[in-house]
Amino acid sequence: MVPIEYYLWLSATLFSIGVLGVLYRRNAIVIFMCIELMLNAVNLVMVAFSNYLNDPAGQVFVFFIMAVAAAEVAVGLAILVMTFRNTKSTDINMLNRLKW
Amino acid sequence: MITNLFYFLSFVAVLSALMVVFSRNPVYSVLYLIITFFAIAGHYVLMQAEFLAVVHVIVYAGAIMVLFLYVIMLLNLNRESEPHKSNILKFAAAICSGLLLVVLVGSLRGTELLKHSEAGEVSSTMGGVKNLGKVLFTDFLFPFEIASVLLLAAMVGVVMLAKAEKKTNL
Amino acid sequence: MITLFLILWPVVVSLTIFIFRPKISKQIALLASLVEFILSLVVIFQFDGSGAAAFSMNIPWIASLGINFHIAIDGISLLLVLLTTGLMPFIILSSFNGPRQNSPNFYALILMMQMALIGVFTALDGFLFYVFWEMALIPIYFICLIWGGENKSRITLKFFIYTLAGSLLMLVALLILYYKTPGQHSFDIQALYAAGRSLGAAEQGLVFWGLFLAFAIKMPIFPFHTWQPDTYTVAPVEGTMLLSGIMLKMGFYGVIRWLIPMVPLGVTDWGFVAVLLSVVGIVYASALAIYQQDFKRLIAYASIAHVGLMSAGLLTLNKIGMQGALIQMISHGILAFALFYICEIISVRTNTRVIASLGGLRTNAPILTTVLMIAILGTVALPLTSGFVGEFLLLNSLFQYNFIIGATGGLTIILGAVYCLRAFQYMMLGKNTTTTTSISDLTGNEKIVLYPIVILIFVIGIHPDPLLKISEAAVGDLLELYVNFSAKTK
Amino acid sequence: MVNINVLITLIPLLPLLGFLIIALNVHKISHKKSSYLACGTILFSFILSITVFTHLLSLPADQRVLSITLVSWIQTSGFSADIAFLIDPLSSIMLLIITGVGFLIHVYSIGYMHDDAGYSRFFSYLNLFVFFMLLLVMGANYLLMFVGWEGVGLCSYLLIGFWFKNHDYNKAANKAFIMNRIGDLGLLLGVILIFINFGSIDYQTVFTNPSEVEVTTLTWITVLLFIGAMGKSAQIPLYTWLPDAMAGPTPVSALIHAATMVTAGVYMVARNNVLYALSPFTLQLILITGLATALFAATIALVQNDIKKVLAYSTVSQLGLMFVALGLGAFSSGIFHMATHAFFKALLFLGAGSVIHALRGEQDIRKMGGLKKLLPVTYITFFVAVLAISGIPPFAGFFSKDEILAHAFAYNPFVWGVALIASLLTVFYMFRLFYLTFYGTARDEKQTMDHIHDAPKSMAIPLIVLAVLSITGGFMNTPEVLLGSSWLQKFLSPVFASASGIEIHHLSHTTEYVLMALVVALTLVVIGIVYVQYVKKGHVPAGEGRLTGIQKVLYHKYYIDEFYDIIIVKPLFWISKTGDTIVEALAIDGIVNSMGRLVTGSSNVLRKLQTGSIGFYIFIMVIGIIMILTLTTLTGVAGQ
Amino acid sequence: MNALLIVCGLGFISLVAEIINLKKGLHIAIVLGLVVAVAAVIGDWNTSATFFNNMLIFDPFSVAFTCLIIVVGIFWFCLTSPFFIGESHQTDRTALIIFTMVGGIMMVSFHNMAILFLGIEILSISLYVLAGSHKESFFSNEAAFKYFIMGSFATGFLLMGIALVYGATGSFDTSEITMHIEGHKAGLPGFFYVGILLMLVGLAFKISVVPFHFWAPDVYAGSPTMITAFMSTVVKIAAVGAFYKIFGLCFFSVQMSVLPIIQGIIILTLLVANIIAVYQNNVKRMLAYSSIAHVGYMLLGFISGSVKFEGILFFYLASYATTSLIAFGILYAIENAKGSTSIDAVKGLYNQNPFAATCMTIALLSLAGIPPFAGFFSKYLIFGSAIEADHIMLVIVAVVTSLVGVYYYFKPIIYMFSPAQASDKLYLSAVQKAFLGMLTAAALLLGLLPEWIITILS
Repeated sequence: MVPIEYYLWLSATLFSIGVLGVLYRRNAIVIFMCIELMLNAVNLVMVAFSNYLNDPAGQVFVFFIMAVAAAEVAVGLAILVMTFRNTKSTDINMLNRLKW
Repeated sequence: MITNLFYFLSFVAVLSALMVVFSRNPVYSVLYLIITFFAIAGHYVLMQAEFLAVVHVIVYAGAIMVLFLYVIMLLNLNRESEPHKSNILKFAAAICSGLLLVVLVGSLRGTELLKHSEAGEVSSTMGGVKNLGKVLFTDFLFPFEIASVLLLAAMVGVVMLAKAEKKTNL
Repeated sequence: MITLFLILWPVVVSLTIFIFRPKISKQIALLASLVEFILSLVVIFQFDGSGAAAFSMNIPWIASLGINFHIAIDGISLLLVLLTTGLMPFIILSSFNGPRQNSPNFYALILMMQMALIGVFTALDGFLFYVFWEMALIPIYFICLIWGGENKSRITLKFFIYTLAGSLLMLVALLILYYKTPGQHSFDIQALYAAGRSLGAAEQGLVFWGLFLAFAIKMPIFPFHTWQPDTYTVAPVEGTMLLSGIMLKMGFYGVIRWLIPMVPLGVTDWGFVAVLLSVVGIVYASALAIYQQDFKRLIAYASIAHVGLMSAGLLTLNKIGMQGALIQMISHGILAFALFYICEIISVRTNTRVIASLGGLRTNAPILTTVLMIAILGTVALPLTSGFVGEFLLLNSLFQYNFIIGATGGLTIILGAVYCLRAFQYMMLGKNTTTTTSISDLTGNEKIVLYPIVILIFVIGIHPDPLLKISEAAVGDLLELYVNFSAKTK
Repeated sequence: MVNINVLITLIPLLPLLGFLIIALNVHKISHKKSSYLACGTILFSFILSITVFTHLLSLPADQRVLSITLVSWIQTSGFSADIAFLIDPLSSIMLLIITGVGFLIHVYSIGYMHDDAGYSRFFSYLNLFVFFMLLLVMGANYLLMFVGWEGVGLCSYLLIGFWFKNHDYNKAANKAFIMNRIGDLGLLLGVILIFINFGSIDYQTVFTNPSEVEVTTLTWITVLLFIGAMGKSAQIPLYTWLPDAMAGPTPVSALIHAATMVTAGVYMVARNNVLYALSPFTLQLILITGLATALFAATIALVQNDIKKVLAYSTVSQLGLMFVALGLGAFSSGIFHMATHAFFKALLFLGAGSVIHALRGEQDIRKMGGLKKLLPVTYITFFVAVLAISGIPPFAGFFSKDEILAHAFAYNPFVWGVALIASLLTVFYMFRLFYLTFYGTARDEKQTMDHIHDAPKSMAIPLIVLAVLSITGGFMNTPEVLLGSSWLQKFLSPVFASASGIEIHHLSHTTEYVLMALVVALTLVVIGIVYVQYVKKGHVPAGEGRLTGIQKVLYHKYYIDEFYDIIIVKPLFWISKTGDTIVEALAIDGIVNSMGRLVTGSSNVLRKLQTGSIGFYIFIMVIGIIMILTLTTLTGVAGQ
Repeated sequence: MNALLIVCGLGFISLVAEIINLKKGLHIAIVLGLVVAVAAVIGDWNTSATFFNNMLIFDPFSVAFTCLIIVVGIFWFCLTSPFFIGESHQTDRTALIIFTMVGGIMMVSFHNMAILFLGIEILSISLYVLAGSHKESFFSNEAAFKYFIMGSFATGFLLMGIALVYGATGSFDTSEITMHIEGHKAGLPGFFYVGILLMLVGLAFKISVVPFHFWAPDVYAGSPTMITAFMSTVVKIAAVGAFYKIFGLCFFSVQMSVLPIIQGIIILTLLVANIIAVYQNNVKRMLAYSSIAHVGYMLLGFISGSVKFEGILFFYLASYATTSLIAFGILYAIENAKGSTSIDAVKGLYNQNPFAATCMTIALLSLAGIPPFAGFFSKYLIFGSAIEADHIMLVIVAVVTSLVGVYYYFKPIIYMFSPAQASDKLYLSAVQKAFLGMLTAAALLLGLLPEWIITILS
């Protein structure tokens, strides 16, 4: 039996890598992916707890997260496409006309 | 055995996650992310959440990542076109996320205080289809239904945004 | 009931004017203010002269927070209500030939202002008082903003924020007291008095400063006065009249009604500092007034000096001083009105208020000159004018309070003459200058406004007794409250 | 028999009425009407004053006090002041002088002002002045006296600046008012101090038990009151306004700045003799001030060339002499000199006015001369006045001045010496003035001299009446040594009776005779010198540029005006300017404004945080999260 | 409960309307439908019940907030007809707005973390799209883009928080969580607190407080004006309601662990938002900062822990929503007429349309907290409860920042009353006028007679 801490640490690591990606990259697509990675880290924690507590609710919650993730990705990519039409770029730092 | 498997899967997951971040080409990132997802699915299996593992693979690897690839191809982004952030920013990003990791790990204490009473005898059927289905359609019926609103909204939104407009009407 | 009517009547008329925008809005406004004045006269005739609050009305407003719509009139209130209702017709009348005569908004705002002022002077509930206090700020702000002169937006905004800063401090202080009221918290004045008195000296000191700063900014007392000259200068003349004639009296009223009985220990501990500031203000403002080039600005500084004397006299906590301050408020209101109005008349005719570019007005405008002279004499507190009675009583109390402070405050008598007469000399006397050769004397309308004022200046100066009688009992009661408390704590 | 109270009330009311009627119709009323109205009211007041005076005389000496209360004026919280009048010997004498001399000067003004544009205005002011002056002397309490006190100051201001188109005149008016105000502040504070200590401001209450109050306090009170007197009666250091006040029309100088208003200080000190008697320090102060002023002003007068300026400094000097008397405790002597001075100084001014009138406004004595023949009435009356002021017996000045000198000698020969010098100087400059004006050759432009004519009837009659008074006035208090009865002193004695605390020194008759003779002899010597200098040698004072040494200093009045300018006026304006441009703008308002600038400035800095870059936003967010987690973990808030 | 379903149904109806071509009456139908929903909410008044196996709870708080959301929604719809009518995607936009409201209602009536999460997501996803609904506008694109990236990033933290809390308490049900906390006061694992803090971060993002506010000004400024209005009213009500339900009710007993953090957040929020707002020359952007600042005030009330806080919060949100709807409504009209929301576009408004200027002035005065308008009373209640709790320092900060607030709220007022060409008229439709008038009256009445609203939740 793997101790629950290990899973927590693993997902903390994955979560942090996701955050790293968001901070590190400028390509919007990669950033979306990193956010997915963060959500997956959450999923891992959920499942781990669910398993540990012997409670299916956690796993059910993961379904919702997945649904949301899918919806988000769809919307996000749509926004990306829309923006790309205007700016011809996926660089997040190109979008800085709204400021101050 | 299980522990070793855990280590292996964790290693794969972390490594490929890092590769997602550090790959110059978005397509590679997608592929590495898929590997990460598979590793995570492996973890689910380890935790007897087989059904979830399957759904995970289908949804993430099958649907979401395909969508990513599709958009990358659509926008023709499969080049290393990304401008570089300055090294200082990269360094700062690394420091920040490292700190976050340290803080998270450091503060994730006290697992011994969990209500561990029933644990130890984890039922293998808990993560099964039947069990999950029961919970999903009884306790979580409303969220399940309302998720349709979410998807509908997303769908409507995506159509609205992504559709190319013929005329300027704003 | 009549108190409520006093408050509501201007609102009703104001809204009517604002919404229906009649062509004769100025006449309506004048009529309304006259009706209001008559109402206040009715109050006077029914007033029994005792110290107790009469004409009261107390209905729950926000019951869950212990806030009541509690209004009443006692002698002190009555004087100020009378000042408000009495001055208002003149202010409205003075605008009749001016550039604002066709603006319904203007009259609506003025009447709104009147409502708030009367509210301030009659409220006996801390929250209600605060609300009226703030409400008075809005109309005057807009009057200054819309019809003001050069740089108006910056200056009026400064004025607004400055005074609001004080008000917020007051709100905080009132809230602190409110939460000290026993049982179901209440904003009723008696409950707040009790709460204030139950505090220790240090806390009372804090509350004192919270309240006093609000009042000091409104009056304004040195060194919180710097909004005032700018605002007076930039505001349209009616606004200036409202500000200096009536509005600054809110500060004094606050001190009398809300500060002294509420935190007696605070007043005992810190009163000296406040008096000192006031007296410094007298000398400082008088000195600065000498240098002013703009006549309106000069009057503004003069006003600060007079205000300093009034507040110093008030805070001596001496019956004579309080009475003096009250009568001086009335007198100052009248005189400020007259001075600002004459200033306006001159500036409209010559297109300038700069003293140096005027001169020789007396040749063509002897009546104007005479009226200005009388107003100036009132301002420098010549006996038999209204300014003297108050100033004498105030100096009297100040002198009793502290010999040196009294003597310093007395410098106003000398310095006042210096700046007033200098200005008078260079504006009215001497030979005509190019700007003043073709000036005309007072017109009929202006005479209608100024003659009663002149008469009032003398009447109050010669026979101030009726006014003094009105407030005497109330002031006595109030001071007794204070004295009894300080005696007990000692 | 009309109630005496009504008569008393009418005395001040009539001039007020005259003022109101003229003032309210100042543009409509004809010159004739206004002058008749003005003179008529004063005349009537004068008659009433006489009636009241005789009434007073008819009473026994110790009951010669009439006090009436008209209405209550200010009444609040333990403080009360009524409009009430007090008629006693002192005020009745004052009444007579004010209304009498006032009437004469009114009449004189008819001629003097006849072609002035502000004719009616002038008379209204004069009437107002008389009203306030009457109030001053009749008031039964300090506050009412203060009303009159300030009121006459106002009228003085109005009349000095009567010709308002001339800015120098206006400045003089302002100066007079403001200097008076300095004194007034002292007086007001004194009054307040009286109220604080006595609980009342009624004369009668205060004078009943003055000794209950500590001497220190009494000294404060009396000093403060005396400061008021300094201002009004032009004593050092507040005298500089009086010479400048000559900017007003000459009748004004005669009435206000010679006969009545400036003597208010004397009256006030005399009125408070009870208090002064209890504070020797103040008496010393008064004495020294009076002496200094008398000598100082006399020296300045020696070299002045403006006819009215000479008279003005002479007035200051004479007032100084009156204060010497008061300081010596010889209150009645002070009042006596005040009365005689009112006659002859008014006469001098009116005479000077007549000269000026004849010379169409010329006031410089260097341009006069040789008027003896041309202006006979003026010449004779003026000569009488000069003799009177010089103390030639039996003219009025002789008696009053002699009385003071006698008291001074009895007190201290040194004091006497100084006073004597002052009065000899007076003789010198008066005769200098007299000779330069009326003797020698005519020095004015020929054109003026050709059209010269003596005073018209309205001006001549007052001159003559005053001349008669100047001759006979001294007999109201002929000292016993000269076989008189000291009537005035006796008449006033009830008023000053309670001041008996001061020891009045008496001289033996022999000493008095010697002194008188000495004084008269010295006076004659001085006259001789002046005669030789200005008539025999025909000396005419040099122009300003050629003066040297002491003369220059004297001509420039010891540079006192310049001195005040440097130590008071300039600093005041400097303070005002600095206050406005530096303290107010930079410090007080500066702090307020810099708070505003701080907000807008920091706004401009802070808004740069909103860079628009998502990367940066997320960075901050993550840092925020790390901070939150770290802080909570470290502080252990979330600990177990 | 029924209201939620009705609103859901309205969303579907508007989608169906596209198919069967009923666009014309759609707007009115939606408004009527919402009115019915309000009626349904009022039917639930003073009841308290949970639904769907404790997924939803409709207690007075939820009912009141639901009601507020729908009522504000109705006004919003009435003020924005030009935004829909004659535009392409009319039905899509309508549906998305309705779905946003659905999400909002879920956020104020959840009884389970799943509902909270789904509610937030429904609301957010719809908003991402709405923010970008001016597809050709670069600003709109940017707004949507920023909102999306930052929003989903914050969602990650929220979810992590929920997961950790779940792990520590073993449940998603709020009352079970509360009970578990109560039962294990001494021994809650450290990661539970991490969970709470991460949830705090996630929700702080939604209510946009410093330092998680950066998206707000940009998104508010970039989005179509009426969407901004929607964000600052309906969305804000929902987010603040959710925040309160989580930290005020669910985590009530461990509130102490987050209070210091929230205090810091309040100070930062009040200072930063108010101060930056001073320099804004775009009214819309200024209002964005203002809305951030107002959340700061609400949080100040929150940490004061007054027993009446629910009522205070409700009053605050009601008055804030009322006034900002007025402001945005007029701003929207100005934008339509002049194509800009910069402060120069406001110039001379009084000459161009006195009615609009009067309403706008009252709205701004109310936002600045000047009596007798609603905003004053809400600020007063906040200050009052803060003083009662002895947070004097915070009150002083709040006082100072409200003064700063006056500075920037008055800037548009000054511009409105400065002279300009009267030829540049601004027209408002009768409906707009009517509803603006009603809102203005409400802003005044709320200030004069606040009793009813405050006590509604006690």
